Amino acid sequence: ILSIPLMMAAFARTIAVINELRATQAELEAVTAERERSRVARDIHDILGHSLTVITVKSELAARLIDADPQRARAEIGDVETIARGALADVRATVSGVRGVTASGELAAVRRALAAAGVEAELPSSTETVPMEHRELVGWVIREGVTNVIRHAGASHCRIRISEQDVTIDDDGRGPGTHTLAGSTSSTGLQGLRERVESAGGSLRVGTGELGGFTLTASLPAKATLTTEKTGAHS
Amino acid sequence: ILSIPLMMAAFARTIAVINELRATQAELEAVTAERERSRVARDIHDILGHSLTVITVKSELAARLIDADPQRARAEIGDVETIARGALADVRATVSGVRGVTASGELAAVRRALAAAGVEAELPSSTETVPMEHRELVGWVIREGVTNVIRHAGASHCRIRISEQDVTIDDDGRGPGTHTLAGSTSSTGLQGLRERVESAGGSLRVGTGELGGFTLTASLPAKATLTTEKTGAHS
Amino acid sequence: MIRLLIADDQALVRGALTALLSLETDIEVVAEVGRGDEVVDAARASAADVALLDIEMPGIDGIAAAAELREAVPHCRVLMVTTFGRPGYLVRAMQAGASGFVVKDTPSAQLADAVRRVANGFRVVDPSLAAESLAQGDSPLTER
Ligand SMILES: Nc1ncnc2c1ncn2[C@@H]1O[C@H](COP(=O)(O)OP(=O)(O)OP(=O)(O)O)[C@@H](O)[C@H]1O
Ligand SMILES: Nc1ncnc2c1ncn2[C@@H]1O[C@H](COP(=O)(O)OP(=O)(O)OP(=O)(O)O)[C@@H](O)[C@H]1O
Ligand SMILES: [Mg+2]
Ligand SMILES: [Mg+2]
Ligand SMILES: [Mg+2]
Repeated sequence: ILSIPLMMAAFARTIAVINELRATQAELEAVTAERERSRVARDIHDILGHSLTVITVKSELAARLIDADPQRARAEIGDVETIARGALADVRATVSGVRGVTASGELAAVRRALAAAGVEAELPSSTETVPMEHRELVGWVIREGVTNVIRHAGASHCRIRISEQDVTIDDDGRGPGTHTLAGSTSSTGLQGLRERVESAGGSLRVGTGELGGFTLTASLPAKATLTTEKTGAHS
Repeated sequence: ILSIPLMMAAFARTIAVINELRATQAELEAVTAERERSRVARDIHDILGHSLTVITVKSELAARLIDADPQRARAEIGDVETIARGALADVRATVSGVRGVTASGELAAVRRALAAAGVEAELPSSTETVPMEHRELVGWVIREGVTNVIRHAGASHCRIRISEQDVTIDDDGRGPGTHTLAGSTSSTGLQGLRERVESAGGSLRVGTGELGGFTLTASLPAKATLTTEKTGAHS
Repeated sequence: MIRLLIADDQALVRGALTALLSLETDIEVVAEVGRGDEVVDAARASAADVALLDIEMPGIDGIAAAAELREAVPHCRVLMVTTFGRPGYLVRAMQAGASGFVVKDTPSAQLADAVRRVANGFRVVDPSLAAESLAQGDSPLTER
């Protein structure tokens, strides 16, 4: 009832489909490689571009100040060293397959995640003001805070602010419910984060924030700060 | 003469093949992405890890010299600025996929770096014995090997020897620890280098060397003996 | 004396650029801001002649700030600075009315020179940024 020609046509079709898929595979491979390359590049660029820029301008400033204000020059050089060490840690975290948690790495990751979730992001451009010993902790805060914004907030805007003393994550979503932190047994994110922050000597607060939604602030124990103000050479 | 069941089987087979190809496609995509990610990451590590290490060493040195020898401090901080700007250029180049590593370029760079770190250097005066096709690879070996000497060895002397078949970097520092290459998650330098060398057909060895410290040898694949086309201008 | 406004959200860079450019005898930094949406008010209040604008900033980005500034305070010229040139930045900045575009790590002597040239009504485009921008497929700048 079915003819041999029809049968042949069916097999021919199989082969055509296979060849087609093979061809698109090569193409796919190239596209994937390219996409991944630009993704990594974008991360690296976000993470290191800022640090290297600060190193460049601060070292130039230090050189100019050596005679006029050796004290300030020394401070700038000290900053350069601190920032370079932090950047080195960032390079290692980015490179190692088991991706370590760092403030800068998480910042790059949540930038992508928020974009993918269609949430407008207002993020600091860099994390080098965070003292070295708090970078991992700040990374955890960013990771958990933004994961929650994406999962629970129903927000259209998310803002992260980082200073030497604290990190705050705000959104414009539905805000904390009555049950938040009351300890649903399946909710361990914020509890775990609180323990982490407190064991580092800091504290964690949640509540309703300036943007009308949820706010999460981790305060960090104080530490020496980097030089941000302008030169005192003339004063 | 051909039955409908047979016909059906043929179609079923088509669909099975297509599904199979789809599945391997997803896998292929993941593998490709991963491979590309580690390739870019390795480049970044090698390029920036080195620059950032030199920056930390030089800025520390500059801070110490500021009172005793402001002239020298200025020179060091000037180097920091130059290196940071170069590293930014490297990041830009990596992002756009262009970069150049050469044995001679790295040799010059590590000479400066070792001097800044106060490590006596015993370096070959040139790299022209290295076959052209291995010059980039030798550049990577020198870069990672010397970066490690500066960072880990606590050495006062570092020696590099280059022949047509291998490159060896020796130091008189503390030598390999029990953990070396045991795979600390944050150590990717030697692992990445090994992959690079092996994928070029060579091999990498580390251990305790003639100078009493760490030794690193990369053996290069012998040049094909039946060379039909000669690239080099020399013998 | 050229009155300069510096807008960059990265406080460490802003502070160092301010200190560096203040060392120039003919440049005075009259305002510093860390957000794009504070640029116009600060430029007006400080009567700035030139605004040095970073691109990626909270509030509005530097390119949008440049457009607002050219509209609201036409006398103030714009020099864009950026860490890297992403596709489209250069062309969009020029369309927004910027007079110059350079990388942020430009040596300070050259940066000061760029500020002077922009203040005097010239255009300044970093050749490496122009090249990068071209490599990424932007159409070349049309000079008009
Ligand atoms: N940004 C937010 N907006 C609204 N509700 C939030 C937000 N962040 C947290 N919540 C509420 O607080 C609860 C506790 O958060 P928590 O992170 O501890 O747990 P979880 O996210 O539910 O689970 P997990 O253990 O996977 O983190 C959430 O279930 C949610 O109801
Ligand atoms: N010249 C050396 N002297 C002493 N120990 C060394 C030397 N070179 C390497 N090591 C040891 O081997 C380990 C692995 O080196 P590897 O280059 O893989 O990683 P790393 O330098 O620690 O980090 P990175 O990933 O930035 O290179 C080092 O952590 C160090 O303990
Ligand atoms: Mg959670
Ligand atoms: Mg190493
Ligand atoms: Mg910025």
